Amino acid sequence: MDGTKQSGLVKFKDNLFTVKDSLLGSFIRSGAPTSDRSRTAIMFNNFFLHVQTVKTHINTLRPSYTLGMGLIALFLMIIAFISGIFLMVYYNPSIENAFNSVKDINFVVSGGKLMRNVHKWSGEAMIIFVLFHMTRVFYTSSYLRGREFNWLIGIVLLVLTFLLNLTGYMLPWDQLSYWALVIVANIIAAPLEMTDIMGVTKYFDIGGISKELFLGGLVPGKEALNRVYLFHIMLLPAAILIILGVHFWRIRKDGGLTRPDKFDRKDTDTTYITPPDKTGDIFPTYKTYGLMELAKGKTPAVDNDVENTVLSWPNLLIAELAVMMFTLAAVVAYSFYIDAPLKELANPAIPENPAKAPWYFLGLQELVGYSAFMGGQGIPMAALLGLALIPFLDRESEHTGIWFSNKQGLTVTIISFIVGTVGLIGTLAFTIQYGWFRNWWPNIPQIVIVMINPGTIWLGFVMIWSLATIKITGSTRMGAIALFTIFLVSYIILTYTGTVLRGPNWDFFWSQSEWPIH
Amino acid sequence: MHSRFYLSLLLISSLVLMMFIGMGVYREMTSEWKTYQTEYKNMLVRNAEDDAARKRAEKLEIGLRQNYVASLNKSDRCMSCHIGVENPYMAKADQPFTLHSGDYIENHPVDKFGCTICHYGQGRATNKKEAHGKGHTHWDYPIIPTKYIQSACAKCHDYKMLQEEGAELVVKGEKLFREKGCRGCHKLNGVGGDLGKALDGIGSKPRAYYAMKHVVGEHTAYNWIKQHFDDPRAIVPTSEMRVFMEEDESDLLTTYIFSIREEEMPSKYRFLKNIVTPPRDGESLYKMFCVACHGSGKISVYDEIFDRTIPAITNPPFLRSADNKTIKNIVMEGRGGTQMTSWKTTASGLKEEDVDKIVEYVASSRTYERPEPFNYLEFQTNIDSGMRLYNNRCSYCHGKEGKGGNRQLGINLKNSTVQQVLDPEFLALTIRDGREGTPMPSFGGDGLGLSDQNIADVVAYVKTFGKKK
Amino acid sequence: MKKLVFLALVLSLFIVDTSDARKKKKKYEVIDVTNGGSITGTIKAASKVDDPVMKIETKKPDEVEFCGTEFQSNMYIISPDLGVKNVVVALLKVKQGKAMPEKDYVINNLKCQFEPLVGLAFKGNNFVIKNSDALFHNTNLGIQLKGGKKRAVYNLALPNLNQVLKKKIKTKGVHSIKCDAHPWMRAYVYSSDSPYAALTDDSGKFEITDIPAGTYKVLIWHEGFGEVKQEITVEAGQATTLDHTFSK
Amino acid sequence: MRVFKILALFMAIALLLISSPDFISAQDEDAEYDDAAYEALLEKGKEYYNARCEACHGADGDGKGFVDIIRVSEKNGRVLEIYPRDFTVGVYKFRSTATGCLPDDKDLMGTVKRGITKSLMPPQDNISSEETEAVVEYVKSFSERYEEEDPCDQISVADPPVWVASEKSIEKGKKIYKDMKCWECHGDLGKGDGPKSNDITDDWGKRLLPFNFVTGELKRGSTAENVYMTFTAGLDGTGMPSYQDTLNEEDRWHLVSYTLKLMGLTESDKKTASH
Repeated sequence: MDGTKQSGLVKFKDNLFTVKDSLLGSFIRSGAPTSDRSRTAIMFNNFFLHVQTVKTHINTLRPSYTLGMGLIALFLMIIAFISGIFLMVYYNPSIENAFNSVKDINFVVSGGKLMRNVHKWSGEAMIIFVLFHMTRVFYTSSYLRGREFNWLIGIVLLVLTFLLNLTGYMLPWDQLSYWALVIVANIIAAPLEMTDIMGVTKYFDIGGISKELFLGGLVPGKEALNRVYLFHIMLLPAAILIILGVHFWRIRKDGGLTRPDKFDRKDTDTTYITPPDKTGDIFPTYKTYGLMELAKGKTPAVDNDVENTVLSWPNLLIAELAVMMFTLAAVVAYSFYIDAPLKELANPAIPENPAKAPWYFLGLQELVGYSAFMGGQGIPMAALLGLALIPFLDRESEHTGIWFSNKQGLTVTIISFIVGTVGLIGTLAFTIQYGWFRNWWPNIPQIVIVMINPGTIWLGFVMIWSLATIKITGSTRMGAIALFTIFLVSYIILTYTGTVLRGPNWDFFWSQSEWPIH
Repeated sequence: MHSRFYLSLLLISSLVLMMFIGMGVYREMTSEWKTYQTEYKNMLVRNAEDDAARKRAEKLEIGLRQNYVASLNKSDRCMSCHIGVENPYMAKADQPFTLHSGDYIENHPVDKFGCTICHYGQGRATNKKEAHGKGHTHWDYPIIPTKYIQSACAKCHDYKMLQEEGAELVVKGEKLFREKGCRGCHKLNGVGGDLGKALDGIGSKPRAYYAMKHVVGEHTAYNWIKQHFDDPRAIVPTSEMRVFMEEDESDLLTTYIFSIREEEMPSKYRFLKNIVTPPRDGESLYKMFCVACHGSGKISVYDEIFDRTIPAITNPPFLRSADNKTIKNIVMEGRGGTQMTSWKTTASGLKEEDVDKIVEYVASSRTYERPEPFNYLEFQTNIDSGMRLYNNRCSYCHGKEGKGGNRQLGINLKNSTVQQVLDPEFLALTIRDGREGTPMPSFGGDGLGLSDQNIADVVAYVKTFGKKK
Repeated sequence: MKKLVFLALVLSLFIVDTSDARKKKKKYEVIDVTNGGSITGTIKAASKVDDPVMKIETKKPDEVEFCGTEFQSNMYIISPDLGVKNVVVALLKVKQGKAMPEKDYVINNLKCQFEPLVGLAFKGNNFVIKNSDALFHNTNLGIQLKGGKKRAVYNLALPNLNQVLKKKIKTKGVHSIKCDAHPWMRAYVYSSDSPYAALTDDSGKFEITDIPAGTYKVLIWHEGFGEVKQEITVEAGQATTLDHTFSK
Repeated sequence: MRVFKILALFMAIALLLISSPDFISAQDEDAEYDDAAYEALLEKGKEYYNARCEACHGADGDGKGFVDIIRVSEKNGRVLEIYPRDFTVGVYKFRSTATGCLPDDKDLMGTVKRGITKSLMPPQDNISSEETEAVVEYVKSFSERYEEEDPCDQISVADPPVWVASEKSIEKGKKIYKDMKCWECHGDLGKGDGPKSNDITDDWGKRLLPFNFVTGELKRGSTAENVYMTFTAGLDGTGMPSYQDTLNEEDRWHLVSYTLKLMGLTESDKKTASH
C-alpha cells in the first residue's frame, strides 16, 4: 500500500519529471510504426491520416495514372491559404490604403514580396491544376460507379477556385484590379442585354440589380472592395474547405481512386512502392474486409484485387509528401523569379486599354465581345451544365480507370482535338477578318446577335459534333469524350486569344509587341 | 526502400526549396538600401574627425528609414538610400549620399515634408528603379527632372515670394503662360477658349493620360509636355496648337504646367502672403486670350496649321471701318466655321467687362476717323452682276462659295459673323478701301477699278452665302 | 541632182538666216584696227573715304576659326593723290574693233573671300570657278539691274575643296557675285562684249587702246561710288583723256 | 512637172521648219515686230493678266500689286514672307533649263496652271491652253531679257530609277546630304533651320528662308522629278545653287530619295501615316 500512501507531492514530482515524455507520448501516441500492424494503426488513429485508407491500390500510386493533379491542386490551395494568412496580416481592405499596403508588403515586409508572389502564383496555378485534375478524371472515366455526385462537387470546386482567384485579383486596388472589377460587374449585369431586348428593364432589371448587389453601389468603390474582401478571405475559403471535405469523404466512400477492372502489375511498379513487410501482418492478402459495414459501394479492400494493394504508410504518405514538396519548391522557384503584377493605383478616369479580366476569364471576355449575355452568362452556364451532366448522360462504366477508355477513345480524342482546334480558330479568324452581323447590317436587332453569334454557333457545333460521335460510334462515352475534348480545346484557344492576341480596343494583334505604343 | 521515384522526388524538391529559400534570404540581406547604408556607415567611420564621432558613426543603425507625414499622406523611404541628405558633411559626396542642394532643407525639414511632395517618385519603394519610377515600373508620377522642380514650389508659395527667393523659373513660366495666350484655346479654372483641352489639374494627370506614341526618350508626362511644347505636331499629329518656343521657353512653360495640380496642399503648408493678382488691363487680357493666334494683330498671316488666314485685328484700316460695337460683336459671337470661338461668358467664362477691355485695347491703335461713308442702303443692288464680279475678282482668294481657307488666302465669308453680325456697310467699306497690311486690296476708286455700284452688287451677293445651305 | 543641191543650199541659208534673225543686236565684229585712238585717264575720289571693316557673323564655329571675325573690305582703295583702284571703265555698244582677248576669268573662293574682288571678263570666254576652301561655297553670279535687283546668271554649288567648274561667259555688264552660304562674300566682274574695257590700277590710272575712231558711250563703275555714263569721242591715232572724280 | 517640183520644194522647207525646234521662237521673235497675230495674243494675255494676276503681280509685272506681301505661317511658326514674282527681271525658279537660263515656255505655262499653293498662288484650273499661252507671252513681255538672250535647251529627265526612295538609296542620299552641305541651310533634319538659314537673301535683297522639308510641300510640286529638277537646275534668284556639275545623275537621284524621306513621301512613310 506504499503506492497509495505516496504523498501527492511526490506524485506531482514524478509527473513533473516525466512531463516531457508523457507530453510527447500524448502527441505521438504510437511512435514511429515499425510493423504493418502499427502502420495500420496509425492510419486509423490519426485524424489527419484517417481520411485515407489503410491500404492503397498500386494503381493509385502510379504517377502515370493520376499524374498527381488533384494532390497538387490541394497543396497549392494549402500554400495559398498559408501565404494568404501571412498577407492578411498586412493588407488593409480600404480603397485609401489597399494599394499602399500591397506596396508595403512588396517593399518593406521581409519576404513580403516573395510571399505575395507565392500566394498569387499558387492561386493561379490552382486553376490550371484543378482543370488538369478534372481532365484526368474525365479521360479515365472516373466519374462513374457512384462517383457522379463527386463529379458535381468537383465542378462546384472548380467554380469556387475561379471565384477565389477572381476576388483575390481585385484586392490590390490597382488599375488591373479596378478594371477587372468593372468587367466582372458588367458580366454580372449581362442579363441587361436580354431584358433590354425584351423591353422590360424598367420593371425587371435583374442584371442591374445583380451588379448593384455585387458592387454595393453603382460604381466600383469601397463597398465593392469590402464585399470582395469578405468573399476572398471568408466565404469562399470556408465554402471550399467544407466542400473539399465532402469531396475527400466521397472519394473514400466511393472506394478510393478508380482503377481498371483488370489490373496487371508491372515490374516498374516497384519504383513507387514498398512491398508489405510480413511481420505482424494483419491483412493477409487472401482475405477481404468490409471496414464499414454501412458504407455503400466498394472499399479498396473489398475487392478481388486485394493482392494489388499496399499499406498506405509509408507508400501513400511518401508519395503525398514528395508531391507536396515538389509543389512547394516549384511555386517558390517560380515566385522567386517572376513578380506578381502590380500596376498603377486604380484610376476610374483612365481606363486601361485594353481593359482585361484576369487571364482565366479572357475566354469569356472574348465571347462577351460577341454578346454580353451569351458570352458572359449563357455560354458558360451551358458549358458548366454540359460538364455536370456528363456522368448522367454517359453511363458506360466498363471503361473506368482506363485512360481514353480504349483505342477508339484515343482516336475520338485526337480527331475532336483537331476538329476543335481547326474549327474554332477558323471561326475566330472569320470573325476577326470579316466581323459579324453588326458590321454587315448595322440595323439588325440585337436579339439576332444574341442568339446567333460565333459563340453560340460554336456551342451548337460542339453539341452536334458529340451527338454525331455518339451516332457513329454507338457509344455515349465517345460522345462524352468528343464533348469534353472540344470544351477543353475551346477554353484553351479562347483564353489564348483573349490573353495574347487581343490588344487595345480589343483589336487583333499577333503579339503584344505589335500593340500601338501608348 | 523501394519507392525510389517518390523518395528521389522528395529529396530533389526539398533541396530545390531550401536553395530558393536561401536565395530569398540572401536577396533580403543584400538589398540595395542595405548596401548603401553599409557604405554610408563605412564612410562616416572612415572620415570621423574624433573618437566621439567615430563611436556615433559605429552606432548608426542599419535599417529602413521612413518619413511618415500624416497630413500629406506620404510615407517616404527615400532616406533609406539618400541617407546623407541632411548631413552637412555630405555636401561633396556622390549620390545617393549627397546633401540636399541649396538651403531648401533648412526651411523644409525632411521629417515635416518628406521628399516626394516636391520630387515625386514612389516614396514607398525601396529600390532605385521603382522609387524613381522610371521605365516600366507602373508608377504614375516618376521623379521630376530637376529643371522642372520649381513647379512644386508653386504648390504652397505665392509668385512674389517665388520670384524673390529663387524659384523664378516657375514665375517666368506663369508669365509666359499668360503672355503666350494659352488660354485662348485652353480653359483654366473655367476661363478660356474651347479649342484645346482644359488644363485644370493637368500637372497631376498620371502617365496613362498621355498618348506617348511619338514621345522621344522616356515616356513620362514631363517629356510629353516638353516635347509637345517644342513641336506639338510631333507628339499629336493632328494638333492645331499654335505655339512657337524660343530657347528655354518650353522648359519654363513645362515647369509651370506641372504646378497646375488637382490636389490642394493642407493649409498649414501653404505660404501665401503676397498674392498678386495678375494685371487685368486690356493689353494683358489681349495677350492672355488672343495673342496665340493673332500675334500683334498688325499683319495678317495665312496659317498652315489652321489652313486659313488669321486676320489682322489691330491694323488701322480694319479699325477705321469697324467700330467698337462691331468688334465686340465679333468677339462675343465668334466666327462660325473658323477657329475663332465665341467669347461670351457662357462659352468662355470671360466676363463681359473683360471683353470690353480687350476691344478697347484692340481699338487703341485706331488712328483715323470713320472713313467716308459708303451709304450702301442707297444703292439698288443686282445680285447677278455681283456674282459675276465676285467670281471674277474675289473667288481666287475667297473661294467660289466664300469659304476661304484650304490654300485660299481669303477669310471665310460664309460664317455667321460675316453674314449676320457685320452690316453691309462694313463689307462695302472693306472692299472699297481694302486693308493695308493685309493681302486684301482696295477695289474701289483708283485701285482695281470697281465702281461703287459694283461694290454694292458684290456685297449683296456675298450676303447671299448665308442663305444657301 | 542639181535641183537637190539648190534645195539644200536654200534650206541651209534659210536656217542660218532664221537663227540670225533672232539676234536683233548685231554681234561684235572683229576688224583690223589701224591707227586707232586710245583713252587714258585717272579716276579720282573727291576726298579720302575710309575703307570699311566688315564683320563676319556665322553660326558655324569652324568657320569663325577659318574665316575670322572681320576683314578689310577693300571697297575704297584710294592712293594718296586720291586715285581710286578697281574702277571699271568700259566702252559700251562697240560694234566693231580689235579682236577679243582669249582669257578665262578665274573666280577663286579663297579663305571665305572671292579672289579677285573686281575684275574684267570678256564674253565668249569661260568663267573658271574654283573652291580653295574646305567649306561649302556657292557662287551666285548675276547681272546687277536697276533698283538693287539682280538677274541670276549662274548659281553653282561648290561643296568640296579644289572643285573647279567651267562656265561660258554669255552675258554682259556688271555682275555681282555672292555666296549664299557666306553672306559677307562679295565680288564684281564686268563682262564686256568688246575688248575695250579696263580696270584702274593702284593710282587710279587706266588705258584703253586701239579704238576705232568714233563717238562712244563710256561706263565708269565703282562698287562704292556707283556708276557714271559719259560720251566720249575718240579720234584716230590720238590719245583722249578721260578723267573723272567721284564724290560721295 | 515644174510646178510639182516647186511645190515639193516648198513642202520640204515647210516640213523642215516645223520639225526644227527653233521655228516657234523664231516665229515669235519675228512676230513681235510684224505679226498682228502676236499682238492679238499679247492683248489677250493682257486681258487675262489684268483680271487674274494684276492684283498680286502688279500692272507692270514688277510684283508690286495691291496685295503686297503675303505671309504664310508654317506649322513650326516660321513665317514666310512671299513677294509676288517680279517679272521685269526675267528670273524664274521653276525651270527645266540649266542655271542662268530663261525658262522654257512649258515651265511657265505649267506654273500658271498648277499655281503655287504653298505660296497661295491659286491654280488656274479652268484656263484654256490658248489663254495660258497668251498670258505667258504677256508675262514674258515684261522683261527685256527675252530680247537679249537665247533660250536654252530643256534638261531632259528620265523616269526616276526604280531604286529611288529605297532604304539603301536613302542611306546614300543621307550621306550626300551631309557631304554636299545641304544641312548648312536646310538643317540636319531638313527643317530649314541650318546654321546659314538666317543669312540668305534673294536677288531682290529680300530675306529668304530655306525650304523646310518637313512640310512635305515643294512649291513646284512634290514629285521625285521636281525634286530632281531642283537639284539639277537650281533655283535662280535664290540661294539654291545648281548641282548639275557637282553631282552626277545617280547621286542626284539618291539625294532625291533622302529628300523624299525627309518630306515623308516615301512608300513606307505613307504606310505608317495610314496606321
